[in-house]
Amino acid sequence: MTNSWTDIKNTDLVVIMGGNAAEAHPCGFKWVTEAKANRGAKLIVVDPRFTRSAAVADYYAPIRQGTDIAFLLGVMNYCIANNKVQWEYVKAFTNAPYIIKEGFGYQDGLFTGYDEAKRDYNKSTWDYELGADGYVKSDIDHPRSVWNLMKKHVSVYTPEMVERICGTPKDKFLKVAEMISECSSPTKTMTSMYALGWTQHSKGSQNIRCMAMLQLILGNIGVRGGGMNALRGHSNIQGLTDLGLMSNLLPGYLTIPNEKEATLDVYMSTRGFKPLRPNQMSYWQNYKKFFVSFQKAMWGSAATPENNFAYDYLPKLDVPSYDVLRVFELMHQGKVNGYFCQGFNPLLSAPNRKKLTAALSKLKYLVVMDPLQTETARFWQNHGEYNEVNSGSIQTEVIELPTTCFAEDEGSLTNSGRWLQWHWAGGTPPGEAKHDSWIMSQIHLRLKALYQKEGGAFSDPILKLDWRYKDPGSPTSEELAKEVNGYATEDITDPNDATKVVLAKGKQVVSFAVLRDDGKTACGCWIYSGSFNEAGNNMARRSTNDPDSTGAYPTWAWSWPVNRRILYNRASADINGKPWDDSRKLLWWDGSKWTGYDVPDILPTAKPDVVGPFIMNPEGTARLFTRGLMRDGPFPAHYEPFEAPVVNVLAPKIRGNPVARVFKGDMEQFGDAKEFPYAATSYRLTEHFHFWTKHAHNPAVMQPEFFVEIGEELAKQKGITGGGWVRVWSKRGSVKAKAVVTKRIKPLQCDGKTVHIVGIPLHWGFMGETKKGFGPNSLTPYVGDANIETPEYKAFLVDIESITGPTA
Amino acid sequence: MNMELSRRQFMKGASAGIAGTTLGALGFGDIEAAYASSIRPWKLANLTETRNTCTYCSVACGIIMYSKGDLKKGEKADIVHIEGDPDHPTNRGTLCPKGAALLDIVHAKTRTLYPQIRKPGSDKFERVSWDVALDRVARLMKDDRDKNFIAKNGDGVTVNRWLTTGFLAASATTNETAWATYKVVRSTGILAFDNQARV
Amino acid sequence: MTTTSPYDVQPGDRVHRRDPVVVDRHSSFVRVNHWTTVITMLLLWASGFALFHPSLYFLAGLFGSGENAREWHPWLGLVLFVAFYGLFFRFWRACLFAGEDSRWLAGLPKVMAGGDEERLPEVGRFNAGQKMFFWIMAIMVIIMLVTGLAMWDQYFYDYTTIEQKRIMVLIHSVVAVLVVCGVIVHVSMVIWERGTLQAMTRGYVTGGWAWKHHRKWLRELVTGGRVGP
Amino acid sequence: MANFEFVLPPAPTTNIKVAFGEGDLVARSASSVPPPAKQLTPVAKLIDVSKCIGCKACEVACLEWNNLRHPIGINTGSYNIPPDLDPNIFTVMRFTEWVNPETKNLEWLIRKDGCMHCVDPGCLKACPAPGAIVQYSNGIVDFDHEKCIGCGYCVRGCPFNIPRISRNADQPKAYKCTLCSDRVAVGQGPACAKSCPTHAIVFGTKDEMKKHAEGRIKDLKSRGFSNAGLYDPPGVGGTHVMYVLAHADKPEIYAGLPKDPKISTVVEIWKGLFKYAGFIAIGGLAAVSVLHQVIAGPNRVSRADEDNAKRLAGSDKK
Repeated sequence: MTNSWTDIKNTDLVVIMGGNAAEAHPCGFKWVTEAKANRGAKLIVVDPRFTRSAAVADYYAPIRQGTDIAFLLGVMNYCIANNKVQWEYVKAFTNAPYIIKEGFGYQDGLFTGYDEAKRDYNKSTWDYELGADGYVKSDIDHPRSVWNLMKKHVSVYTPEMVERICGTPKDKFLKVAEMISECSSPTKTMTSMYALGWTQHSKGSQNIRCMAMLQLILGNIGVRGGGMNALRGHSNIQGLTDLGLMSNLLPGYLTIPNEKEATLDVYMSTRGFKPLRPNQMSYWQNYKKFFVSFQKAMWGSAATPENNFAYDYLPKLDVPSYDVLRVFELMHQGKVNGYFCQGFNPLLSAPNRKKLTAALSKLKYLVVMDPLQTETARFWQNHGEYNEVNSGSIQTEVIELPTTCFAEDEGSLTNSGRWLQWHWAGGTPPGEAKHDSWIMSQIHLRLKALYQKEGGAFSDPILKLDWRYKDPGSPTSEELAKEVNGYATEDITDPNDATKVVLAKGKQVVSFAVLRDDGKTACGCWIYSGSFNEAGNNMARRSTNDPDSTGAYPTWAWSWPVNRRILYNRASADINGKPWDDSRKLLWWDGSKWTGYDVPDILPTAKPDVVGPFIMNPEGTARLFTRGLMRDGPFPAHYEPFEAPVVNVLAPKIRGNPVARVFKGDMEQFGDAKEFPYAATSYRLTEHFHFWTKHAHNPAVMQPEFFVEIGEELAKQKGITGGGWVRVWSKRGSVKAKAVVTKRIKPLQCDGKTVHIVGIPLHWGFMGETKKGFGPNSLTPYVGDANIETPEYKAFLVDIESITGPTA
Repeated sequence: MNMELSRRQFMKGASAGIAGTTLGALGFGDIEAAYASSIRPWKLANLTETRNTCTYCSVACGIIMYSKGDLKKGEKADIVHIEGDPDHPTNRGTLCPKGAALLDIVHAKTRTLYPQIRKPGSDKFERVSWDVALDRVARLMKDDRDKNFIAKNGDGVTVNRWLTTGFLAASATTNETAWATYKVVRSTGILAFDNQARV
Repeated sequence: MTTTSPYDVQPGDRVHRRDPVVVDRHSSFVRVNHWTTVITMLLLWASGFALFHPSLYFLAGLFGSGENAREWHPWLGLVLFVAFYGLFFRFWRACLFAGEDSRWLAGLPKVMAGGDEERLPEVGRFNAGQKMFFWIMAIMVIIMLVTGLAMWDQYFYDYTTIEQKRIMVLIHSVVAVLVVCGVIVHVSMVIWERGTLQAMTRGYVTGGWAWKHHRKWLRELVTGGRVGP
Repeated sequence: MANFEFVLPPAPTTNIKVAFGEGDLVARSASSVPPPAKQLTPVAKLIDVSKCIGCKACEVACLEWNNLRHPIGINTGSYNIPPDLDPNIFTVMRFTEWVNPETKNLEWLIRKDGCMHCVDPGCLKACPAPGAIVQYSNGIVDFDHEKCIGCGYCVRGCPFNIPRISRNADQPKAYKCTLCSDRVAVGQGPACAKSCPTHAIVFGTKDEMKKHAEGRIKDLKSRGFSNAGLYDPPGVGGTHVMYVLAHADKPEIYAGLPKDPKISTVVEIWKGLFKYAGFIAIGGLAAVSVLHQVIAGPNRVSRADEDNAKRLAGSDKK
């Protein structure tokens, strides 16, 4: 989220699209109801299903899953055509005026440079035209300005085209577009609340970008009540991502080197981020400080200038990422021997269950750390039709380690709004359950002992890992949190007076502003720097003070970066530093510095008309055109899901996202609309949380049994009755479920074809208190988003029939 | 941070005034009357309160856990009730159906209690000690790493990666656990490292 | 001795030529049956009326508690039903109306007011009043059973709607009151007609009692040869 | 936090002060109580159906607070799970898919069902067990399970079909929402109101709640719901659980919320008129019988009758 949950109360219009906040995040959704009740805000829900969010919406419009880009580009087209643009914002704070290289183009659904064999683009033309001074040329009226290219790009998405692609009736689309366009006024703002309804597509990243672009032309980024608000799923998935627990990341969104970057110098050469416009901050210029401090936190005194701060200790990537889809693909090929699942149940949460079971069966060992008895830890156990396996033929050794749960553990979690909140342990762990940090330490120490005793493959990174905790077998949360914040590894002196120590060795750094690239500071995660400094554990702050009731709560817990509550907050004021909306002031220029309710996103003394608000970009502005940063295009374009009920009307030859990665064998496992006529989607229900709450009694009482939802029309056609049993199958698998027949799902008319929708919630498995059941991952295709490989769970094809119930 | 402090902060906060007026308006004076026989005795009397955060979604609602026994005093603590934390700016004491049932996951019948190993081809888990389990994990890791570690790629570039073992990290552990996990996993050269952000 | 007997003569009915004449009227089985019915009915009243009006709630004390009263009441009701219908199947033929019954009824008020019973026609084993009591009770017991079952939530909750339950409970209490009224009449007649009670206690009546109140029945016994020493 | 009027305070664990009790009763089933020395401020729970997202948090919070263990059921083709109130669940969401005939729009009506805490409680009127159902001067209607005899009369008395009898228990008892009397007694709000994520359920004094409802109704009217209104039915003297309905003109579309609820005439006759009529009938008849015995004198068998009998039986010839 660019803003926070509590900031939503400041909005005038909430658009829930690609998510279902009322069901998945009820307590966050309260701020929508507050905005409605106290500001007269309106709520729009655009969804294939009439959800519980829609139940309290002012306006609901149906849409076919996987066509959000067409819808949103249609809205942009409407705004541009009707001059509903926050021009001052667009001209000052976005790259709209910049000129793009000659040769860039878009035709037949493809951008310049497509290589069909590689399923990839040569992106050399997707960039700015630079002037002789090395800066980007800027002229909004130029035919190749970002604005003019964008205007042309979106012009095809007329209301008629939107109806044809999305199935949204034209009048409903126009009503939504009109309501949204009103927020181009500087004194009206809109917030976008989205979640996996946008990410779980083969073009998930572009779905989100598309709304971000719309928000930029409406001037809604960086303002109170605006923003792009990703409703993260899990309690600390934001934290784990921030801390870089991903294949290609280091903490704080630094990146793992690839194998072409053999040395630190080469690695740094592509991460210098020289400003592209005059006077811009281009904050990533500090990259090396963060990187070196990270290396010091990892390997302490073993990371020295002489060994390039242990650069070689880091593994180097040979592919863009070893994401979960690639790893299961490799496992399926027999190329993975060992796998750890820490609080993760991939047997139910990764796509194509059949393939997953086959893959896990090829492992030599599987280690599962979890507070609950997961299906993954029991993938080898026969549970009848719910897990039909032959245990005897599975040679995987499985080790299940009991862990504590939240109630028994202390530490911080990062919420969707980037707040790091500390919590305390209140219960004794059951049985012999242990903290995850204890388990990880034990594994490390035992592995280290084996290497010390026996030697072995390159053991330095293990032997020299900085593990100086009071009890190395069990580091405390405080010790770890202090390490993440960062500290001085040596006395740091005043650059003007070498005798004056400004930060003594061992002291906590105040924030990332003092991190250094010479090895004198260590910091686990630079964006978390400031969370636990010499002022104490800021994450444990509990003051409910909220000056002028802005919803910022600046002294409740701690927000990254540097306790900033709204990202890009400088954009809340115009080019002269005057707030766009006096009733919703956030920051303003008082003549000499920035002041207001939040920590400014730029140097407090950076002049408003000189330094742009988007300091992480070398341009200092936000990007309507992303240059080469996204694999599937600098602008979003409509692509159908890989399994779509209709062909792509704009580019009939293209199936799915043309650059999404498809592994050998998986393409053949995609079904087509002839064989599988119904458009399925998967989702959560408010009564459950993924595959956890089926272990908890009361949630199991509230939704006891796996079901699928269909509309009355399809039910009638197929002779299906509510409460009866159905079989749903795709090219990859088949499930049995109870049927819920509802008015809330209606068939859509897309390109002259009636599209029926089948809704498949995801909470059932074969462990826990609920009735045994299946999940949508028995059906879903093995393909991910072109940029970040999030599996396409939200749009796929199935067939359905009525059956008699299971005999059991 | 202890409870007393946070309670004082709450009382200073703006919400205290509101809560106070509501209470006052309900006409509850300070008289101490006997319970009526229809009314159940107060079930949270003399329990220990601990502040925590809901483990589910990323709204991160504040919760108060009520336990018999105080962990901080070194006692065994049994959580008997969980309720929203009214001080919390986001949830204001409210909880969703999952959060309201947090107690049921803490005491789920299907919690893992002991380390277990399932041998190849077996149809059951066998309980083992932590030492046996952890030594086994370390041994399996080392054998696989020593056998499959790639120090240099085909071009002779130092790559120091281990691709035959992967690690899927949690989504509800603390940042501190995540950091400890990061250190341990990366130090081995594992690249097949991912979390729940995608699904 | 006889091959056929009149519709109202019971197998054990017998005239004994003693002084005074003794007539066997109710067998020991019938008497046990009757008193079972009486006792269950009293218990039903105690438990039922405890719930009928707060001023009678103390009656629940007989059962130990209100819960017990509530729990026993339907079971007692079943016992009463069985007991009463034991009597019913024994006497229903004897209680079929006969030709003289209407004349008997017509003459009854004057007799009640102290008139001479000789003016009434001779009646068989039961007079018209007894017969009416019998049939009314038979119907009311059925009504009590049906409405009672509808109130027996443990087993029959799902078979009625709330509105039906409300009507059922009203009917149950109205009929209960009618039953009580019927029994009051029944008992007061027994007391008024001296010599009647012993039919249910000792099982026999005097010949004079039979002569006076059920002369036709007495004649049937004699002519039917049901006479002994 | 100014806009959050009804945040409920943290639940205390020490220094617990009980604010009301036996002395605050205004009605007691099958018995009478002395008028209370003071009048507590009437409380109310306001359920704003237009804000409800049907998440069932209130159901779960209720189960947790009251330590109820409801069995795990099945899906019968809707979101109405558990399908009905029962002794193990005091509140349920009732989902109705309703197509507004005027706008042709689908509206998903979700109503939290449970005890309304009537000012004139039918359950209390029907209850035969002294003190099993009580009403406090703050409006709470509560069941005392020590005194409840499980007869189910409250089920018949309630115009909203709320109380349920635990049929399979050793000792059947009637159960329903207590308005969390134990929580209200120590200055807390009900568990459901505390949990409600959108504050669709709020709790306070009845006056506060009515005022709050006015604001909500104004907001709804501004959004085109011209028939929005408060449900506080006068037929039962008003209720201490009220609804804000977008279509207050037709409450029955909300899963059969009664339009003009009042204690059933049948129940009124049963518990009113007939109580007297019954006594009069029985008492009157008994009196008449006694009078008859006295006036008419006993009907005795005479010597002549015995002789006649002897003659008839032939024993005189012996």
